[in-house]
Amino acid sequence: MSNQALEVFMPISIMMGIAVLLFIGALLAAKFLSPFKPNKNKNMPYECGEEPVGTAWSMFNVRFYVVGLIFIIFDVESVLMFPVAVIFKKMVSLGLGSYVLIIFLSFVFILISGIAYCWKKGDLDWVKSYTKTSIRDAE
Amino acid sequence: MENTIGGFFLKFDFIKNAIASGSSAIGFDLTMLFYIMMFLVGAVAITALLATVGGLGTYAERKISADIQARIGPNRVGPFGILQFLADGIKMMTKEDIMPSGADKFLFYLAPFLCIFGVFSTFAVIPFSEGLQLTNLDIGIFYLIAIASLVGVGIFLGGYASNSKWSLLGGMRGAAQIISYEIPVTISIMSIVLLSGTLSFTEVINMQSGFPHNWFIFHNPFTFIGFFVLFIAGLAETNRAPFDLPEAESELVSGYHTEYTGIRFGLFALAEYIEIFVVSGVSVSLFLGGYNLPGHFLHGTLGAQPLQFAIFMGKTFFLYYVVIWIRWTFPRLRADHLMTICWKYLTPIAIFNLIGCAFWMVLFNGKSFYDLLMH
Amino acid sequence: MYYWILFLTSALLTIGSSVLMLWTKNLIHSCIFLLGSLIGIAGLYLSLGADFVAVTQIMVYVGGIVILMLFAMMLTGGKDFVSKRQKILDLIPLMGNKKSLIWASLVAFVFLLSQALLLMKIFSSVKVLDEVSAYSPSVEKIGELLITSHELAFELSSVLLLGALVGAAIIARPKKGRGN
Amino acid sequence: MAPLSAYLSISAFLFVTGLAIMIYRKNIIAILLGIELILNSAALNFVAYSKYVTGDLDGHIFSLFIIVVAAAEAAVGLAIVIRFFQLKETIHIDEAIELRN
Repeated sequence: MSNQALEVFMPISIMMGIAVLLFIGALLAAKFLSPFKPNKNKNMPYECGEEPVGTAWSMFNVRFYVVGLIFIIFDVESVLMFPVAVIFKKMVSLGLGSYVLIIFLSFVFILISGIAYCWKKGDLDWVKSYTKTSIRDAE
Repeated sequence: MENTIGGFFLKFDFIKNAIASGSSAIGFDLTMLFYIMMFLVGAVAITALLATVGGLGTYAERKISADIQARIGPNRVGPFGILQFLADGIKMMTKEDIMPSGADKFLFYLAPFLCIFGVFSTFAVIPFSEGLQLTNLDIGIFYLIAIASLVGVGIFLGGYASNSKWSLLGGMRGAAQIISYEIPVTISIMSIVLLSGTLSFTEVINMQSGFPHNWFIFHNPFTFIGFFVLFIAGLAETNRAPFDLPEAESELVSGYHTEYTGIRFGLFALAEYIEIFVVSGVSVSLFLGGYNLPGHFLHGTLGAQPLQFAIFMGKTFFLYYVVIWIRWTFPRLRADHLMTICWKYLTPIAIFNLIGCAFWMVLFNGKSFYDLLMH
Repeated sequence: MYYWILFLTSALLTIGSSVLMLWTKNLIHSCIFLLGSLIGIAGLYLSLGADFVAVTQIMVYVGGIVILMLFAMMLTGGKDFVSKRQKILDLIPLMGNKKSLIWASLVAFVFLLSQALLLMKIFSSVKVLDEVSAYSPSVEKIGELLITSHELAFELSSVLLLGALVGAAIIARPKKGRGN
Repeated sequence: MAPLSAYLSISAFLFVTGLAIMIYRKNIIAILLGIELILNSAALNFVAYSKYVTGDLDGHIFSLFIIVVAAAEAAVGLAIVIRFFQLKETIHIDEAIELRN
């Protein structure tokens, strides 16, 4: 068998399977044990006892997107940094420490300059910055 | 295959001989069957452990909070109320499962599933003891970070599918918070990877051979800060107080699981309590020496397994206690402060730690602070 | 044995989710089926022995891109995404009537056939290895490749990401004076 | 092991589905979803070829960079979609006709 060693991943599949089974089992058990008597008032989305007005969706602020954007850039960069971090120790023991340090630091430095830009422009602020700039513009 | 739970037990001669004689008696190789059996037994054992941990987590939470607030807490079911979690579980099973009108049925079912799935999948790599680690992947740490991010999707969908304004706000906040705090967690873990040169949990643990001065938390000043960054950010990833903005009772009713009742709410709660365990376990494994007995005492023997398991659980439950303690002591943060802490404090500190660790590796050849002091 | 289970489940998940993604009318469901498809592709990577790429796929897509897409959907319309099913011809924006559609598909067929005949030679000259190498952990090798022969791409990708971050932040940022 | 052609057919199927989604849907975000599928089918091909034909890890590296580019593409593309929605109040692709004629 050429794929003998691939089986180290088998426990992951088994744990995933157990999660699926647990979920289905819990839902089935609850289905048999619990009552089911829906009515209109019970099924109404909770809005502190009032009748719900309109759809649930409301306009969200674009800052949610900006947070997601910065996150995804960091995420991808960390993915690329992990393999280099793994061989860092080996390279140091081979005497190539400064070479790999320079590569690593230049990569991190570009990452930092990105976050520094966003910080300066106020993308990292959750509330204040936009109103601040607009007040300054109005003056 | 040597790196799995089955491989660990096959190192002992009497098990090996038993399998060899069994194989010759039956006529085909039983080794593979033994591996699969060990995987199944281990997985079921860990699942049972997790259900207990999740249940006892709720009990401990109520008991400790009662202690902090000078109350008695649950004391009716069983001695000291310790069977309270069973009663809670049965109650959740027998409650009606309400689906709000206008809800997205498919996603409403899928959301708790994604949370449970993401949390349970991490346990394939968490090392409880030398033997009781289902598989020691070469990319175990990376896998754990990746698969845990499914929880964010689950929380977002839970908020979206409910067709309720509170839920949607809570879900959006929850997803934003989880993805933000994943950055400091990832970068803190990366500084440990830098020092240890591996992504496998077992090797990281074996480098911290038991005595506290060998632990990575005391390796150098940067890792000492890194541990707290990891712990605080991990706490925020579990959506618990003081970072429980997504489910803030006083502003969002109950956040993304406002509309969830019965067993599906129970699954969300179970996922949350198990996730605390995951965060504590990862912090213990990476920074606090993991399951190691002092000085590799009895390393690699069968008799050491219960001891190692006890040590790991002891350290993990200590951190679990700290998490609950923090929840009932600190007030909730404001939404903008939450993001400020993440992006303006924790992330820059984590990057600083990473650079510091890189320089430490090159300048001191990866020796720990203690080694430099002694020699 | 395990290889076949992994391969078949992943392939089924990938193909099934991508079909459902095309079929469903709801955009958010479509995004969730994309999630299933991506996880299936991660399983296929794993079955090919590319463990690091598989985990990267889960980390970047599941944790990042899918959540980003869900955010963008919430920012641009929420529940209005359930679209009506259209007639087949309306779906093809450039070919409004039947005649042009038939001619275009004929031309496309002939073009594809000639292409296939040309490319067949190249594809048949590709030699598949006799003995496929067994799975072995790939992180360290990928790390070595990243800082040796692919070092320029490694550094340039960080510049690309910086550009994407700055550009997207500028585009998405609310304009000054327009209150929120 | 499954033959190389099995992986190639899955990848071709993904490519066609992604293309069909790009044609079928008029929503810009749905089109971006289709692009993700297409990029993934390319990355799958790279890994399959590196396993079956070359036997080294260059295909893995290439897939990694495809994922990196896909992330950057999604980030910028979605930012453009959001800006477009702020201007037009819709994300229907047929509304983007400023440059026509």
